[in-house]
Order: sequence, then structure tokens, then C-alpha cells
Amino acid sequence: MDVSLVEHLLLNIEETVSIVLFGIGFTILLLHRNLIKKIMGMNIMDTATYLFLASKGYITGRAVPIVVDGIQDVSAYINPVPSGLVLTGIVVSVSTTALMLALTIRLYERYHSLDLDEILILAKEEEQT
Amino acid sequence: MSFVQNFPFFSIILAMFSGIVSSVLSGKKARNLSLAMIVVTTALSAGTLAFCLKTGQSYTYMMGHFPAPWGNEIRAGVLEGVTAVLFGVVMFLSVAGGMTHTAEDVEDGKLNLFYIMIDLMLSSLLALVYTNDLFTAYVFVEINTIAGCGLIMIRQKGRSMSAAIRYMIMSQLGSGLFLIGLSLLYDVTGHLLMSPAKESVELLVASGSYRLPLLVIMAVVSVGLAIKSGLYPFHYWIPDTYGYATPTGSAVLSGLVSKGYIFLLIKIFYRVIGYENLVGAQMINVLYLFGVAGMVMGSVHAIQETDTRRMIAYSSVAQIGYIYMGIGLGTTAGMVAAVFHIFAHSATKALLFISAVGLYEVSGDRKDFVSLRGAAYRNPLAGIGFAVGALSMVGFPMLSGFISKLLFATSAFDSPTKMLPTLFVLAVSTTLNAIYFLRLVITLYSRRREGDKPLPPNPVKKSSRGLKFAIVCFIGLNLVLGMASQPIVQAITDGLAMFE
Amino acid sequence: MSRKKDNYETSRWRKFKSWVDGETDPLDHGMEAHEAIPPREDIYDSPAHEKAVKEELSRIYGEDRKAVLRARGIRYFQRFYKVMSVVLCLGIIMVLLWTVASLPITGNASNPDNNEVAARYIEKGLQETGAVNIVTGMILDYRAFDTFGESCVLFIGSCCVLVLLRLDGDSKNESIRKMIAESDDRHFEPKNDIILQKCACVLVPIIMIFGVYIVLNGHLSPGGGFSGGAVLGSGLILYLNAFGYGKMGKMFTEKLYKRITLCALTFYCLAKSYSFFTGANHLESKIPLGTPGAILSSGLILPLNICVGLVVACTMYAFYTLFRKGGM
Amino acid sequence: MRLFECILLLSLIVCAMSVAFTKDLLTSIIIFMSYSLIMCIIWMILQSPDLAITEAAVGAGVTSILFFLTLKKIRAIRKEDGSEQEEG
Repeated sequence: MDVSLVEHLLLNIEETVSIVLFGIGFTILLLHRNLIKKIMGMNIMDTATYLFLASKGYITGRAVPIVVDGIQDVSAYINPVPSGLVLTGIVVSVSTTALMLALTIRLYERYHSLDLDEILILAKEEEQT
Repeated sequence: MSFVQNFPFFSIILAMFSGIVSSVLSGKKARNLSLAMIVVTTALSAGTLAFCLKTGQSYTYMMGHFPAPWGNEIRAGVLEGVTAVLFGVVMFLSVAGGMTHTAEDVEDGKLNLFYIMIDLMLSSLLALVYTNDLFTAYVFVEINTIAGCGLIMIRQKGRSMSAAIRYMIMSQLGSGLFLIGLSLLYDVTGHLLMSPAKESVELLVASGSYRLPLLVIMAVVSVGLAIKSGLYPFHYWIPDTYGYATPTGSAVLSGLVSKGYIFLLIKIFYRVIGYENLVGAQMINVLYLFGVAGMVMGSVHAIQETDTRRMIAYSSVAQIGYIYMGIGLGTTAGMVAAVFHIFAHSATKALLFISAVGLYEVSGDRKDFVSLRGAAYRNPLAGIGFAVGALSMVGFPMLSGFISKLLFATSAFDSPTKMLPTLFVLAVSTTLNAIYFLRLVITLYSRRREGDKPLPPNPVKKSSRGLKFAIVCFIGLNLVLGMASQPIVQAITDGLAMFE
Repeated sequence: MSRKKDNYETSRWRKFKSWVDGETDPLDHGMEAHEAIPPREDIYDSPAHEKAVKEELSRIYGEDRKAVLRARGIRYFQRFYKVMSVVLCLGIIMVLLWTVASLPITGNASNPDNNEVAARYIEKGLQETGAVNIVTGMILDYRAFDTFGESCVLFIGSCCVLVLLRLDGDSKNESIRKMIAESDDRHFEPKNDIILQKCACVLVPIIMIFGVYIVLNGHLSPGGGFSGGAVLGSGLILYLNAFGYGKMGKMFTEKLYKRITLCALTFYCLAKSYSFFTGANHLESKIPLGTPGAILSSGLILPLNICVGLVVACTMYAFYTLFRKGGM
Repeated sequence: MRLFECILLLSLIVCAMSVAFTKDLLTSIIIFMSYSLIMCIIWMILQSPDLAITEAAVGAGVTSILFFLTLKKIRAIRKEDGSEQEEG
């Protein structure tokens, strides 16, 4: 059936929203100079990718992939693979966030600034003196 | 299922296990464990290589009780064996070469944490080389990124921490794009393992459906891994990262980490998208253009640098441009040249960084040209090592750089449209390389002038045994890659043939 | 003779020779502004802060007219740089949205990814792994190598935070930072806050029981090592906040943290290597799967869940203490 | 249920945009916490409770605690060196 572009986007509402969130996270990560904002942007970007991945496995009208009183028929449950992958992904983004926050604290202790470009300029000057 | 076939699995698990165990050991014990583990892992990889050469084809190894599309699997072949052996050798020599400086730079309470990162980086590199599953590749790409960031920031100086956070931000951009590419591929093909994914990609290409998503997958995955390996327009984090890490850290980061991502990209090109579909798409030319731009602009930036470590870092931007230009040529000869240049560059770059350490030691730990003048007379072995590395980079016969430039030139003849630009850019980039590398060699071997700033009066430090051993072995490795290159090139061609 | 001498100083050869000796940089003037500001052609780095750039330029050049001209040029280049980045991001979003428009529609059963891979997980998942929760069965048995890499990501993340924030107090500047961290901690934490302590007395046991329930029932109900460990970790954090480091130190010290992480990860590594080795060499693994639905069922999955739960709980608690005071 | 999901997805975008445009760090962290909470509910609607509990405990719980701690640490350092320059 030939579905127009916008209608198709509305049918895949989860993927569209996750791509828009990916774009917002990507822009925050690129354009904001404050380090904590950048880390939040990175988190938004990661969760958006996981939303994109997990909405692939969703099948309307099917239940959670936990075997309930012996029913093991494929048409009863959704696809378990994406939720397994996203479970791994969430813990990856937690450890990356913790690492970057620790770096932010150490950089603020030394340069008293959260602005990445100011830190780079101060670091360059500090090395020249 | 002969016992030798377990070796790739053993090497990955052993590297990870020694990383976990050295969390409770003291600094020195952790270092010895790490060195011993790297030796054993290289021996295991050599065993795998021998087995694959004997049988002449690659084999897949089921991780767990369930066959391919359900459980994970790793796949070992001739090309994976050669890469694993070379990565092990370069890692061992870099760790041995930078031992004393690591002990000075890192507080002794945290020295074992440094060796945890070295172990886990080796295990993630081996996993990237051997894996046959895309999401496992993503998890080990993340381990590689965090370990690399740890290697940069372990000096805890202002400059290295700001370099580390910039490296993390750029790598997270790359990982985000790579993960979006993975999810698109999973959605369109339904498989995450490379071989079944390839069959469904073949079906899709044949039936002509989902043409746009396949193109976007190729673009996003290539751009994501190009950002992580520092290809030209995304190279901005490289000079600070390689310039301000510990000597071992910068040797490992420049020699091995970016090569792991490029190897993964080649594997995805061959095993998931299929080489003929790739050549058909326009993505190859985009990589070619980025590579060519990197070759020229990397050297131009290197000429303007006054700090020698940043200059070497910019030269590795140019060399990564070479590799992507080789991939972008679109011919199998071009791919063979690119893979050989991965080996040649990791050996030469690690030699340059390690021997540069020997030169800085004797010139008052200052890195600019004036204070380095005559350093080669004060530390002759480091001087020779740097000269050999510089000549190999410029393409002096008998050294590895010459062979890779030769391979690039001959492979350029196969693709008629790209022949002229390739040869022209090869010539320009080699002359630019010659300018800034030979300039530094001339400075090293020219006498000190009376007008120069006096060196700090600290006694001329004798470079440690590990540093001397590492420089000699790296020179040997370069000579082996240079002179005995025929068997290696043959192994690469066979490996690429059985790569599908 | 003299004419040749004095134009030698300004001659190109003299400049080249001094450049080879490393004294002067031929492109010195042109590149100076270039050095201070990230170069233009790199589109992926965030643009310089307006204020910092102006202040930086004025300080380096003073009122030199050429510098003012270049400063204005730099500002245009900065604004162009910012616009270029936004355009690039919008371009990426448009391309991805266009791709989403041609992807299969979410939710219908005939999507390409509901193929035989997912079918086998659902149909034979219970028999082969013994886990009622198919997702946990898939994570800890079918695709166990990913989850093994996963716990190593968490382990190396905690190592990096240890490198950055742990204060051993031995080297000189380290001990100064340790004193500052100590004084910060005492100054900001309300000690012996009765309300918090009373709430903690009620809440902490419930949180701990809930966390243990999630870890132990990982293969029966949703949850498992990661989420259960995080709940346990937050319980420990609440207890630390209510009763302070003294009481917590009696129960949970740095040495205990290292030992737990080592034992849990070693057991995880050995158990998984055993199952990989037996699987690859087609040996029969002698681990009973037990009756589905019972707690002690599904072979290795329960002990693995416990190990992952312990590692995650200790790591989350270690993150909190390292961020707050740089030590347990 | 579909309408409820669309409302939640819309509020996700609103949260992400407001994180981008708020000036004060503390409010953006709190908005980021609510972003994780909404994401957690969406996982429930997409029939994957494993993700919901992990996102709640690991994502919303620990990440937000770490963000608050970083902010407290930075405010402590700024108050201690008394610089009155208001950091954005």
C-alpha cells in the first residue's frame, strides 16, 4: 500500500521521535560549551538510540516476553532481542557518563571553568608559562 | 575441533582475566603480569595464525552452546592471525619501552590501574579483530574508547585531562552514529551476526527494496568509525591526545587503537555489506576524498608545528589518510595496500613515539626544536631509532614505509579513474613528509650552537634497558616489514580472499 | 659585496635556513590567530566562546590595527562556524528522518526482524536456558559474550573514576586536595539529621529486600543483575547519607570493595569461560537446568545474576563515595 | 493507550528542548531526571519491563545522583574560592 511520507512517519511515531531526540542530543553535544550540558546531550543521544532500537522489537497486541503458564507460541510475545541489547547499552552509557563527570570535576578543580573552549585556552597558556 | 582452534577465545579471556586480577596487585606485580600476559597472548595468536595457514581457510568458533544466528561467535582466519600477532608485538614493545616513564608519570598507588587499562585495551583489540557479531563489536568499541581515555588522563596533568575529555566527546559522537547504523541494519535485515546479515543484504540488493536505508547504513557506519579513527575532517582531537599522553599511552593509542576501528570497518565492508555492493555505492569515493584531503592537510599542519610530539601526531593524521585512500581506491590491491599500511604505520609510529622519549630525556624534557639540537649525539640509540622511523615514514627503501608506498602506487594503476590523482597526491604527500621529518632529523644531528639556551644541568640520564630493548626491536620489526614483506603481503591477500 | 650581505638577511634562503634550524616559523604571523582558535575547516568541534575569544585576542595583540581587523574576521568565522554546525546537524536529522520514512512500520508482525532468531528464543528459550524470563535467558546464555563485555565496561569505567578521583594522600598536592575534600564533605553534609535517619531506618531495609528480590528473581520476573545491583547500590547510598561514613566504614571498606569486585568478576569470567569452552568443543556441560519457575532453576543464570548484582552495587556505591569525598 | 504514548513522546521532546535552552544547571538536571522517568514509562508501554526497571534504577537513579554530586562539588569549589562570577 502506498503510504505518503508524512503518514509513514506518523505510523512509525517512536522512530521519528527517537531520531528527533537523537538530533537534539547531537546538537547539544556539539554546540553547547558547558561541559555538563554536553554530557546531558550525550545521554539524550544514547537514550534516543536505545528508543529507536527497542521500538523495533515491539509488536502490537503481544505480551511481555516472559513465559506465562507454559504458552511458548511465537505469536504471543514480542521480539526479545532488542530489549536484551538495550539493557547492555544503558549500562554502557552510565559508565561513560560517570567517567566524563569525574573529568569535569577535575577540570573544574584546576581551571575553575566549565566552558570547554576557555579550559583549552587556559591549558595552552599554562603550558607556555 | 582441534585444541588450537580455542586459542583466539583463550587470548581474549586471558587478557580480560589478567585485567581483573591486577586490580588487587601492586604496581610492579601488575606490570609483570601484564607483560607476561601480552607475551602469552601473542604466542596464542601466532598459534592461530599457523593453524589457519596450514588449513588455508578461516573457521568460526561458537561462543556457547548455540550455533551462529542464535549465539555469539568469533571467526579466526589468516588476516586476523597476522593482525593479532602484530598488535601483540607492538603492544609489548610499547609497554616495555615506556615502563620507566609510566612509573614516573603515574602515582605509584594508581600504577596498577594503568596496567588494567593496558590489559583490557589488548583484550578489546583482539575481540574487535576476531568478532563476527556487530553488537559485540559495539560493546568492545566502548571498552576500547574508555581504556583509551584512561590512558590519556592517567598523567592527571591539566593538558592531558582536557585532551581526554575532548577525546571522549568526539568518540561518543562516533559511537552514537555507529549505534544508529547498527539499529538501522538490525531493523532492515533482522540479523546482528555478520554472515546471516550479509545474506539478507544480498537479498535486499537483489530485490532492490530498502535501497535508501542500506546507503544510509553504509554512510553512518563509515562516518562513525572514521570519527573514532581520526580521519581528516574529524581529526581535531588527535594532536592533543597523542601529544600529552604517557609515552606508552601515545604509542598504543596512535599505533593500535585507531587501527582497531579501521580493521572493524574493513570487516564490515567485506562481511556485512559485501565488497561489490560497496564498490557500486558512492561511499567509496567519499572515503577516497577524505583520505586524500587527510594526506595533504595532515602534513601541512605537521609542518607548522613547533612541538615535536604534536608534529608526530599530525603526521599520523596524514598516515590514516593514506589508509582510507587505499580503502577508497575500490580495488582489492588497494585494500591489500591499506592493510599493509596499517601494519607498517603502527610499527613506525610506535617507534617514533618511543624513541622521541629517549631524545626528550637527554634534552631536559623540552620538546621544541632548539633544545633537541644535537640530541642524537647525547643519546645515539634513540637518535638512530628516530632516524629509522622518520626514513621509513618518508619511504626510504628497505623500510616498511617504502613497501606500503610501492603497494599504493601499483594498486593505483588498477583503478583507471583514480590513478592520476592518487599518484599526484602520493608524490605531494611524500615530499611534505620528507620536509618536516628530515628537518627534525637534521636538527637532531646538527651540532649545538653557542647561542642556544643552555640545557638544564641535570645529569644526562641513561635511557632505561626497556627503552633500548624496545627501540632495537622496533627497528628490527621495521626492517622485517620492509625487506621480508613478500610473505606478509601474500598472507594479507589470502586473508582478504577468505574474508567473506 | 655589502649589498649582497644585507639583502641576505631578508632573503628567502636565510628564512628557510632559520626555519630548518627551528628558530622562526615561516607562517608565523598568519598562523598565530589560527593557533589560538580551533581551525575553521574542522566542522565537528564546538565554536569558541565569544567573550573568551575577544578577551583572548585583545590580551595577545593589544590595540594593533591588524589584530583588530583579524579579530573581526575571527568573529565572522565563529558565527559562520556555528551556523555550519547547526546546518550539519539538521542535515543528519533530515537524512535519518527520510530513512525512517522508508523503514518497515513498527508493530506489525511481518517485520524483517521477527525472523527465526527471535522465534527460537521464544519457542525453545525455556527448555534450553531454563529461564522463564526470555530476555534474561538471552542475555546470560545465548548472547553471554556481550554481557561479559558489558560488565568489563562497568569495571573499566570504575577504574577510570578511581584514577581521577581517589585521593591516596601520599603525594604532596594529593594530601592538600584530600584535606579540601574532607572539609567540603563535613561542611556540606548535615550530620545526624534525625528526620533522615528515621526515614532511612524505615526505607533502607525495604530497598535492600527489593534489590535482593530483583537480583534473585532475575530469571523469573523482569530485572536481573544490573537493575537489582543499582537498587542495592542506591540503598547503600541512602544509608551512607543518613548515618555518615563512620557507621558505614564498619560495614563497607575499600578493601571489601576490591575483594567483592575481584571475586564476583573472577567467578563470572570462569563460569562463562567454562560454558563457552564446553559449547565450542561440543562437550556436554554438567550444569543442571532445574525445574522452570523454581528459584534454583536455569543453571548458571542465577549465580551470574548474583555476581553481576554485587559488581553493579559496589560500583554504584564506589561512584558515589569517590564523587563525594574521593575515598570510601 | 496509543494517544497516551504519543503524549509521552511529545513530552520527551519538550524535555529535551528545555534541557537545551535552560540557563541554570540545576533546573536542567531536574528536567533531565524527568526525561529519564518519562523514558522509563515508555519502556513499559513498549512491553519491555526489563528496560523500564533498569532505566529507572540505573538511568534515572544513579545518573541523576552523579549529576547532583558534580554540581554540589562545583558549587563547593566556587563558594570556596569566592569568585562571584555567576557560572551559567
